[in-house]
Amino acid sequence: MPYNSIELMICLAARNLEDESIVVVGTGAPCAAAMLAQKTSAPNLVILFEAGGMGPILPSMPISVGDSRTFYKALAAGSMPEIMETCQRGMVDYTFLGGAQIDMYGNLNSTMIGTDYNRPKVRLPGSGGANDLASLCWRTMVMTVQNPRRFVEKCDFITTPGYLTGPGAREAAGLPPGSGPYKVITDLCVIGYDQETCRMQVESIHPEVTREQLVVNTGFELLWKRDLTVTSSPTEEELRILRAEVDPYRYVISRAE
Amino acid sequence: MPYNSIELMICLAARNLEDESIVVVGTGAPCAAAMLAQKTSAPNLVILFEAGGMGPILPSMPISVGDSRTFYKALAAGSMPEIMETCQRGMVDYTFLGGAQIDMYGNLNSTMIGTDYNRPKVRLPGSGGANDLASLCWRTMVMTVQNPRRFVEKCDFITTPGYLTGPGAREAAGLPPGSGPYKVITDLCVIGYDQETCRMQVESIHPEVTREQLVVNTGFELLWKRDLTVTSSPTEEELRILRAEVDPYRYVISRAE
Amino acid sequence: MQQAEETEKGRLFMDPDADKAREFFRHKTRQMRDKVITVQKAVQELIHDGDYIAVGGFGTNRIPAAVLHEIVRQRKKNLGLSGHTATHDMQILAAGDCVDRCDVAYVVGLEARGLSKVARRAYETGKIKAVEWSNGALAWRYKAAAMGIPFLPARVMLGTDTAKYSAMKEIPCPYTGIKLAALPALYPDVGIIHVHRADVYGNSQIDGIIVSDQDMARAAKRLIITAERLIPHEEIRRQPDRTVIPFYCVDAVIEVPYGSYPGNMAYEYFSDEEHLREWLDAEKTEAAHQEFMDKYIYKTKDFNEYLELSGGLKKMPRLRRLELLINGESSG
Amino acid sequence: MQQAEETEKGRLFMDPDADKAREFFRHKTRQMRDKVITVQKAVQELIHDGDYIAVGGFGTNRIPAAVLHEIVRQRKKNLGLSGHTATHDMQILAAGDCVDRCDVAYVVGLEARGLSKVARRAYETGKIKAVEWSNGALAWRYKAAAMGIPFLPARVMLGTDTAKYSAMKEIPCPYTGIKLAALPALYPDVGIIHVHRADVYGNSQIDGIIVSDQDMARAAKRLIITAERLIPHEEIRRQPDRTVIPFYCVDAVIEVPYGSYPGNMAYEYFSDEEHLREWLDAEKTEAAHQEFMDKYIYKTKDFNEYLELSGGLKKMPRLRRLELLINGESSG
Repeated sequence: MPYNSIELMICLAARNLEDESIVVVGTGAPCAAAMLAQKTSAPNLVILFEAGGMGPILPSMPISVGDSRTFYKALAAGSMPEIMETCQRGMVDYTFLGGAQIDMYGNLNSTMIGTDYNRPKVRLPGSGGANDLASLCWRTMVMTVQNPRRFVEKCDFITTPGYLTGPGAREAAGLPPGSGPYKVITDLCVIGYDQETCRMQVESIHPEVTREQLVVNTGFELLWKRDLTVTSSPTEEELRILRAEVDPYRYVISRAE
Repeated sequence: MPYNSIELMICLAARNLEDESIVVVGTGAPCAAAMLAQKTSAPNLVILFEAGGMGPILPSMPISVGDSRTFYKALAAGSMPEIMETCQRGMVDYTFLGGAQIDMYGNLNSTMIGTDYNRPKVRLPGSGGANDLASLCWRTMVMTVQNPRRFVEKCDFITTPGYLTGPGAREAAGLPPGSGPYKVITDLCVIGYDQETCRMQVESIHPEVTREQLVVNTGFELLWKRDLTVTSSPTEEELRILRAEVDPYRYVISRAE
Repeated sequence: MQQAEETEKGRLFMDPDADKAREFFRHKTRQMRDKVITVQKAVQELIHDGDYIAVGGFGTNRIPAAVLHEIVRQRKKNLGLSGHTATHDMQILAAGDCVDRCDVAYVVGLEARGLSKVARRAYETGKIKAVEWSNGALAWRYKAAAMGIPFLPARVMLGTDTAKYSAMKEIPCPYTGIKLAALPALYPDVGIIHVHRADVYGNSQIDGIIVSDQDMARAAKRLIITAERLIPHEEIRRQPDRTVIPFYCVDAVIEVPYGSYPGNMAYEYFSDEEHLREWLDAEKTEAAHQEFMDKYIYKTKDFNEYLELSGGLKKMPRLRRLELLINGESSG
Repeated sequence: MQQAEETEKGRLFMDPDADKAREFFRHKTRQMRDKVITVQKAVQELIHDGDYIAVGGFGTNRIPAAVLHEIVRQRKKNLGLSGHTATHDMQILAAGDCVDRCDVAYVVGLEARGLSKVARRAYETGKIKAVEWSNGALAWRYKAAAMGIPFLPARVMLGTDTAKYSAMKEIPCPYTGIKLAALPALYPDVGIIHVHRADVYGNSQIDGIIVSDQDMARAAKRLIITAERLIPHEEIRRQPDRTVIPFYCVDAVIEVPYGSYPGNMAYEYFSDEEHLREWLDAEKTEAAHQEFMDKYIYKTKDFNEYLELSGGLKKMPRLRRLELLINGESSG
């Protein structure tokens, strides 16, 4: 069955969410991935939203992280500190983030493009909850299209911590040990992190994508996993559920670049 | 109209509560004083209880600081941190405390009698909320019978801060500036604090009580206000309301020693 | 290095001194009086040029839109803003050129809807001075203030440029030795919160998520409450565990039905995505934006006129059906 | 001087290390499974000799009495206790000689009702090692743990012997320089809380004041919930803003009607002052106390038998009338 790049990323992201775990998501593709996971391999996944929604039965895709869908028939409707503190306490397994730039250590920029903080070329929204979630959740996943403007040697601004400058840097900065970047799911490949160097390491390449494409679309040197595989495509079942139940109005899955 | 010493203390305490102020009280006489104040000179006094009750319409005297009377038809039913933080923020004007011992700086002991902490002669309940309230509320009042066992040169244990060792000591310890002991209302007199020395200073002596009685019943040297007065007795109206409306079952007012 | 970083650090717009705040709160009235006034008077009397304000809700959800409009209408200037998920609220205030400094956690974006060109320009030109934080950090800064302590420790921002361009300091834990972020208490001059129900004294109830409003209400030195509906005082006392904000935090109460429009109000009405799109589109040219602002804010007398212009009582039932998932309406 | 004071300081019974706690919580199950078991099994499986426990409610209000009795009945030993307004709960545990160490804020007293001789003796003989705190301090120690940080600053205990005989450290504020109490996070091994309603997964609702249970539930590594009544899961989802404790904090759920007896349960039944008086009186001699404990706890099979012995279904409606202020019953 044919699929577009957003559909592919959502299906791959969903597979990375273990059942009986807790995830904090934003709106859009990450939320679609969490919803798809609930309807496939992780029926008991608990979804939290940073504004306070906990374990809703999502009737449709939320538009805002704080809209009423995020706590529709929820287990609890709390507060932002409640969610952030649940993360800080060590109860939250996953989060999904995005950003305008990402470097090889998984550091993210969503603050500004340019070199002068006081006169940014482009002002972006800032951390929002991203810095908090990447600091506090056990495993941070990123879903993003892959191109040299996004995958950069050095972020113009490190809004949100990945592995910072490499091994030991998170712990040295005071961030909770054992937390950190986990996967980057792009339109070209699935990336993990090399344990020794904390650098991005390609784990599987999507069907019909070449290594050269990855190199060209990445502004830093990628590491390659020894047993590099071809990403297994979305199943018909995954695509059917995604299209029919998760995003019937195609708000998210129509946005493929 | 005749009255006993508890009735007298409650009436005097009630007069010290300004209208449109906020007070945290415990059960017993302090609560009776706050209720009497609401029915006389301070109809808009807001009563808080440390377990979370805020602004109840008290149907009768609570037995516990956390029983359901403390939030009967209340403005809010919150939590203990909520109450303590309201005090810490500077929103609470008064609190009432008691204790087994009090010294001339208004320090209170409700922890133990004896000299060896690990083998106390008498183990008492401990701070409860007393230390918190005396640290954080603007004005601390104490209601107690006056005798040499209670009014001591040195507390066996300072559970709850008065002025500690005297001028500047609270601030040096880190306690909020401007907070501290305000009045001690006993069965013999009303005591304030001398601004310069932070020591107890008698303000008015109850009718038919002599200075000698005060001296004999106090284990330290009392200061005397220059314009020392005779305490004005409870009015008939105060006593009527106290007996008929505040404590009709005489739970508190029957306990005069 | 430490020194070098210091020079890049942003400044603390508000004093985290808990003792000074205590002095203020000591004299804040505890009078349980009728605080109902108009939006116009509340903004006139309680918000002054130069004040630092905090907005409740979450960007396009449960926002005090009427007060935000009135701030623009009265052309308030040089406001400081807590940019705690400031989305449509930031967009409104930027359109009115009301803000000159901001503690940023999230600004200029409207989540999935896109970015506000007008808000961005205000930052890109340096018109608004920014200091960086995160949503969690600002939430905890309110909480520290609500708790009456000058800072709260947390484990966020550490190691990033977000910290470098914030005014945050690091401290070691006295028990475990780990490095912690010390987040300074944030006491806004004025808080503005839209709630589901309030009595005339300001005792307020919120349904669903509270975001950070329980803390911000307590942290703010002055507090304006707008409510979907006023309810009798007795109703508050019937369910005291529903009171999120007690009256003594509150300085003004205004009944503003549809007061979060075009934002979402849980259990009441969904966001008006059409109107939000119209607003974003109007930002494409200065002329269009001016016209838009004239039409909807400067030339309207009050929020009710704005509601009429944007669909009025005809549109509201549709947003209500969307919110309540009636007739299979979807949220798009 | 500082050194001298150090030697007098009490010890930290529990590790405030947030990283170690995170490791524990990382592996705590998130499975939303039916957690309903018996009180007997819950105590057997979740509370071990030597554990440090925390009790919800407020001494004689909304206390998990059935679990406390079962701890005594199973003769658990060497428990640590958070003495956060531990009144009747302390009295029960002291009667069973279950506790050997205690973070004290309020113990041995039953508020206006008087002092428990048995509990006092346990402290006076040194059988229970005490470390001093205040109610606020213990509340904030739970809160620090719930927040996932190793300490919280506060402005209490400073300058007193309460601090001297605590394990609290002082720190300077990095912003204002003032001296603050740093209260170490308290992560109990087991929390025990009685609530109004819970579903089989542990999602719990409480009516009225929460005391410190929202924080303690999150701080505790294992959590036992007793509930006046179990409700369908759908009921929880009908009003999500009423959920005080989410299921993933909870390890066991037991329906125990009248579970706070002889304590007060707001909106359900008032405290049984007669029985509490009987208990205090029984403490006057060792023989009487032994007889009392035999009758009510050691020779009863479970909490229901205790309820029967103390008046059973005949007494409960009277306590309910007292609670609801029906027929002019007064609370005495």
